[in-house]
Amino acid sequence: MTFDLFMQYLTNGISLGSLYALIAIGYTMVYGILRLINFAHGEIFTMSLYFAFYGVTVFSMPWYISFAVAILMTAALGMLVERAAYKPLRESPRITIMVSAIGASFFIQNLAIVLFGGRPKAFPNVRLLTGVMQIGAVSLQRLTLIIPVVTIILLYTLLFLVHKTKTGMAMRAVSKDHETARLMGVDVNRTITITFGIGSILAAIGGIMWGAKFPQIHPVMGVMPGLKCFIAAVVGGIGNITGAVIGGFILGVGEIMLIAFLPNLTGYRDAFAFVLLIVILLIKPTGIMGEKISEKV
Amino acid sequence: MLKIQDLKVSYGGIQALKGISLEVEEGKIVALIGANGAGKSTTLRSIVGLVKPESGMITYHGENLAKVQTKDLVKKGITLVPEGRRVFPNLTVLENLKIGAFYRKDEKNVKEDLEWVYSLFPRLKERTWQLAGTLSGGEQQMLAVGRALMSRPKLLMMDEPSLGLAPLIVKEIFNIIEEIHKQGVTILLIEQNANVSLKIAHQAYVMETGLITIEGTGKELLTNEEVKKAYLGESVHG
Amino acid sequence: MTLLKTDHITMRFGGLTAVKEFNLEINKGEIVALIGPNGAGKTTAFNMITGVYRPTEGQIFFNNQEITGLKSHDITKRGMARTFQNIRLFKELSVLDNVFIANHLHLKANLLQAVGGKMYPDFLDKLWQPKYKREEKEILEKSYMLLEKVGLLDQKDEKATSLPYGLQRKLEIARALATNPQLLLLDEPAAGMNPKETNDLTGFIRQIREDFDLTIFLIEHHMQVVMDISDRIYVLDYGITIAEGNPYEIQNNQRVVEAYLGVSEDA
Amino acid sequence: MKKRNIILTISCIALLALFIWYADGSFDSYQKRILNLCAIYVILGLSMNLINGFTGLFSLGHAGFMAVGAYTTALLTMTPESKAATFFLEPIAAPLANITMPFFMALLLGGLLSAFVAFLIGAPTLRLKGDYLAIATLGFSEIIRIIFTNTQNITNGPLGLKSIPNFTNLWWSFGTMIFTLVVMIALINSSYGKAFKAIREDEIAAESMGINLFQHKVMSFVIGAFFAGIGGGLLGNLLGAINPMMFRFILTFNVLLIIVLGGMGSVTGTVISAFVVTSGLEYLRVLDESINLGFIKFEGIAGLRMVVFSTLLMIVVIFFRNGLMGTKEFGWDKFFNFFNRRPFSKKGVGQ
Amino acid sequence: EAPADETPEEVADDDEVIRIGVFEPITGANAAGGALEVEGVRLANELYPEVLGKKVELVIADNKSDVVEAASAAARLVERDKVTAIIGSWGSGYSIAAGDIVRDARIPAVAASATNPLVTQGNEYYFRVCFIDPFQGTVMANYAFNNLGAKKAAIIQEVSNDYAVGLAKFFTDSFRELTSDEDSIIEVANYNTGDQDFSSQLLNISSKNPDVIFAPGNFTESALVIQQARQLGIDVPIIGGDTWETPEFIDIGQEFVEGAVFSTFFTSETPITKESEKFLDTYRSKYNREPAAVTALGYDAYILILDAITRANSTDPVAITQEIAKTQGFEGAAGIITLDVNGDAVKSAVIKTVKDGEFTYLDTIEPY
Ligand SMILES: Nc1ncnc2c1ncn2[C@@H]1O[C@H](COP(=O)(O)OP(=O)(O)OP(=O)(O)O)[C@@H](O)[C@H]1O
Ligand SMILES: Nc1ncnc2c1ncn2[C@@H]1O[C@H](COP(=O)(O)OP(=O)(O)OP(=O)(O)O)[C@@H](O)[C@H]1O
Ligand SMILES: [Mg+2]
Ligand SMILES: [Mg+2]
Repeated sequence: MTFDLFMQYLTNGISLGSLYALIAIGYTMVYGILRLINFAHGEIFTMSLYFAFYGVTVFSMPWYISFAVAILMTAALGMLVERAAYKPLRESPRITIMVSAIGASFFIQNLAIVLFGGRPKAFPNVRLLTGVMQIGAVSLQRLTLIIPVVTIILLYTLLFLVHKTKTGMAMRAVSKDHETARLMGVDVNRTITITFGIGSILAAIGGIMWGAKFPQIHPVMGVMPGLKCFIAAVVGGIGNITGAVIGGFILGVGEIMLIAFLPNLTGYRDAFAFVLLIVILLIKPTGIMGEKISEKV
Repeated sequence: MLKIQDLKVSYGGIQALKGISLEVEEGKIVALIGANGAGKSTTLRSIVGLVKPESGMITYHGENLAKVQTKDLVKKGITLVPEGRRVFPNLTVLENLKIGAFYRKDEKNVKEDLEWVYSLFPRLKERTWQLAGTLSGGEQQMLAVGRALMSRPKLLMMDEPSLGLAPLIVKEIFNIIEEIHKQGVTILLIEQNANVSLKIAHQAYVMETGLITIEGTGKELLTNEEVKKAYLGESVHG
Repeated sequence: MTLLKTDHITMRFGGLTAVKEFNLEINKGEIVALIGPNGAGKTTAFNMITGVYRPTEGQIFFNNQEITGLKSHDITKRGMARTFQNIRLFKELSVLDNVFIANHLHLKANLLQAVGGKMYPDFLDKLWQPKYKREEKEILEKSYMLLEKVGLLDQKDEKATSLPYGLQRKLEIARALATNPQLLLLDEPAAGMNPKETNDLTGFIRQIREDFDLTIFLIEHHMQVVMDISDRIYVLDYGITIAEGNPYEIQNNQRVVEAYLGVSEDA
Repeated sequence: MKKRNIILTISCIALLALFIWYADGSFDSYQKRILNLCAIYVILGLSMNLINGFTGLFSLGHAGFMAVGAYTTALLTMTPESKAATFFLEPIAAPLANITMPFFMALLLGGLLSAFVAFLIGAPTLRLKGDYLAIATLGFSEIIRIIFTNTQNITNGPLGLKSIPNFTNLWWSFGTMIFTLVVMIALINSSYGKAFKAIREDEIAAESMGINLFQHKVMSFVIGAFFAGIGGGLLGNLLGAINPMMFRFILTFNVLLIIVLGGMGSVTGTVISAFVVTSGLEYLRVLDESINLGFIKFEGIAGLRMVVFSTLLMIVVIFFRNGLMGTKEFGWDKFFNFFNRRPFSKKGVGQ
Repeated sequence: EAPADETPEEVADDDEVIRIGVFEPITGANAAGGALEVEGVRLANELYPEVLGKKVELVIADNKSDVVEAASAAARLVERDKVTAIIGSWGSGYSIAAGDIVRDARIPAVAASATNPLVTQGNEYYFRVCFIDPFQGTVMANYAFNNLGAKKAAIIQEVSNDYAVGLAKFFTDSFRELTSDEDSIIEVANYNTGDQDFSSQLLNISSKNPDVIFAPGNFTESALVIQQARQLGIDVPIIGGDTWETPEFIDIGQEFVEGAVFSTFFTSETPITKESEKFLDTYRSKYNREPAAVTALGYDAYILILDAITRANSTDPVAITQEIAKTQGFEGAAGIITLDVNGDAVKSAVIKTVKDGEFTYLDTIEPY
């Protein structure tokens, strides 16, 4: 393999990895606070793309306005899902909540089919983002540079939010004990709603970046990215925001490099995420950056 | 200050409280004692709205608490140190204390109170940055009390604060209770350690299987034959 | 004869040394107590001995066999049982099942025999009885006997969590006894009990020691209990053994008084 | 088992047999197919409930086990000719090409192979807990599917298998269902089953009571996988055609849904729920079709059925948090207690 | 339409109506394809609402893009709705799953666009109005070899899609034969349904310098494959199969799919038969756009069944089946249909390309 080719693989890997990372942050965020695998995250992600799509095509908004509106609407959708599917189940067994989460994900998926039809749509092309540049022998989209920057900025914003602000403290308290948090004067429902709002905003930003890079939308498109980004979050240590970013990069770069070095395994590419997941969990059962489960006896 | 009238509570089909009435006067220490499962914790949990009463009335300064959400009670000055400590395991000791003052906006006074709590429990100061989940039982209890104090309560309710504590610490806790009381905080205390709690209580109630069977001043109960036999044990010399 | 012996066991959590070079020796038939301030490392010591934690350093011997690092189920099989500081019953299961399950480790029937035995109709028992059914009957009888001992027979079909706290503690002890232990470890058995109940508990512990020929090792903060029933006492402070001796010696040990007991009125 | 209960149980089974005999003769093949599916979903539900509901292991690997069972059974029952015809892109690997065996043997082998795969998977993953276990098992199930997609000379890759002999009929599916039911009830009421429940309630306490956690978890996992494999085998031979896309996560979810709706840790709940969900989904098909009320005609809205289904699902989950039965069971003793107006006893089915 | 809980007897009594079942993926991953076919069937039903003086009613069943559901949906059509014939399904896998059911029930089924040979193989009740993958693969191999002068080809296929894998295989066989070079396929890369990043597969391919890339797969993935190839600077011709002919292929692929070449069933630019014109006129006036090939095929499946009913002069499914099997030179919208012994249509293939954002006719290839 030539150096140029290797660099091309690497840039592709980083570009894909940062996209995974971006979406994984949203997963981790919601999980960290609610201890809930938000299976609807992938669908919320999908809906953000539809919002952006209709903003540009039907309402003829400029792309930046349409994207901003889409992000806000997605946040609202996320909060709505939380109210409808999770809030009534606060004190229920985890598995019930999880089924409700999967149910919500199904609901959105099928609703999208009914509303938007099953046929794919082309995501609006924003030249500013998708233009191709040539650096040496490596060709890359502007997005390839933009996405990692956005990811890192969001990472630090969130770290600040969760660890340095009062809302963040409330979020972490709520994640362990609703009753006591209430006793301390924390508005548990509001905190959770905010968490979902933020998680959904992240999904939307990730979604729009995704759409710009892979310009097609259809109602079930969120499933695979959803699953992979969730895996990225687990690999990094679910609940840990930095971990999600690390996990995303490992997964993205790993997938690309696997194919680069072992071309015979292209058919197994999707299995890579799962194999990575299992290997990491076996070495470190709570993921790379995950908090150690030290149950005191 | 706090008045409970004919409170009934059920879990599933089982009635845990069968109609109790009690009163906490401002500035007093009131003790609630009784065997395991008598319904003491249930009483406190109904006051803060964590369980929904079947019937009965709880008023605080004349206001019906049934309409107040748990999260707003702390603003009214009611704080509960829950049974079993319930510290936030994933927050550091410092953050646990800070969350006690969650609703407060007076940053400066909060800082002062923090120092005060640290001076009451030097052990907590040593562990400022440790995650609360890894503290020992006793340390967690101190943290739970400290956290409650951070909200500057007017009415502090404690559910078995001495549970699992070393004798020295138990003594300390009771000293602290008296000290907090001196600062004008009204206290409603549940304790198994009937001896000590009755000693410091102005008013006391004995609960048995969901009913209040005996009430009186702390001194009265200390000398009450029934109480002695049932709760103070024979070999205890007070 | 030495039943349990630890040789310089140490437990570190990150930078914190919870227990440091703890040496313990318990003889058959003794009641030994472990006391010390909160956070001294008592529960941690229990956890190392029962295999919940693996000691960072040091060795543990039970019946002269090394058990360091064994899984806790293995240790239980060798005759050691415990209760927990925060009660850990099988919450949703009945009182009887809680005790029944503790017999599982001695079950000889394998999975197939058990399933087959369960399917075998009762009325054919006269002709031939599967091995598992015989075993199950023995286990049931033993469980009833244990429940009777701790006074829980009437509540045998109730859910474990529906019991009052004090009875839950007793159930936990009954469950531990069902594993046929030689050594029973009790972590703060009197916590949450009032003085009257505490008194009763002391009698109860003595009673089961006689009935089941037990050696007992316990953690307790109620000095009344500790001083009443212990043959010997170890005192930990910041993970370090600061004293060891009989109740009289301990009560009069200056270091212990300073670190733990305080100038006492009622001890 | 008590004599009375045995007699009652046997009479019930006899009644069921009578019903099947009647259904087999007079129901149309569509109705029979739904009944078959119901019985198969009972088997799948029970097997998953053993792992998730009774042992408390959060496993999402069912589709993988079913795939192993379905493919094994199918490949072992297909005739050499139909194999040759089906594998028209890449010929089937040598030893498999000519093996054909009776359905029973094939089904059993399917279950055993699935159990063996579970054993291999369980050894590493069962050390994980909670959501981590869930995602790892889901991962394994996906890996199995991806492997099946790529090993063309064994599974025929994405083309799948067709002309699988339709051995599955009401007798087979209901017979296996009864067998599974009886074994499960015996198992969960035995000492081993109680040990499983103890693990569900509190792992640390269970281990301290001398229960070898790992060994028992593997046991439960492997038994569950065995029955999942059998369920998969029955399904494959019912449909006559299978392909890897069938065994996606959604299949696991269908089964999960059944046990959650029925009640995690309730055998009776699973049985009821499997029937309700499977037939209910069929009834909802009406929604996709246009409805003609004579004077007014509604065009069917494609996909509405699934929207309504997911809404119903969420409503049920939200309003019956612990499922239909919780961890409760229906059994003869309870049945009689009810009629004698005595408080319910806590015994399991058929104890 | 009868509600589902009505008893089958009541439905059957109603003999003024002939029911034709349409089972298609209406929801799930393949909903797009299903929708296109249903469109064609509906259109045909509007144009030809009656046969033998009876009203023809369509019963549409969703197979949810799922094999288990496909079997149930087909069984339901057969047993509940008592349909006389069945159309469908998009996606060979679903059709295969329904195969046993229609055979056992002795009801004829006509697939519109399912191209996998297994659909009809060994099943005298299953037919199709399209050609099969071996033919299509050969057509494209010929095109690559003859028209493009390619000596080395690379393949990127949707490995979890039976259609793509089959097509790739037939292309490979044919191309090897044409080049008389066993190593003329220099690289085979796989991806899975739903994947969106293909960059590493494409880099692997480009590092081998092929003359042409054959990329059979679903149009959504294919559009992205081509887009990413172009963005990576790979400029060799990329060719594929019939699924590409959907408007979304161009919407998604934008300028990148310019010049992509594929085989398909039908072209609206040069109507083949009278029926084609009728179909095109109605379609254009109704939808105001160009129809997809599979829509025309859905249309053909319907009129073929109607024709067979007329020929049989009976509504007995077995008689209809026999008539369908005899179909010779039937004029459909998408060309002249002659069914071979397997029940597969032997018909010409059309080669199209994307030019200026439109599908443009290139050539017609007659059956070999
Ligand atoms: N969540 C619950 N569900 C069902 N029953 C409960 C629940 N909480 C408490 N109970 C029952 O209500 C009764 C009163 O319990 P409560 O906790 O108030 O007693 P207590 O006096 O605080 O006892 P303790 O000294 O053990 O803390 C007990 O019989 C207990 O079993
Ligand atoms: N899993 C753990 N991770 C980190 N630190 C731990 C862990 N378990 C215990 N510790 C620390 O070890 C020290 C000893 O704890 P331990 O629970 O043994 O105390 P104890 O003597 O039982 O106290 P108490 O009487 O309050 O129960 C404490 O400071 C505690 O914070
Ligand atoms: Mg209490
Ligand atoms: Mg302790």
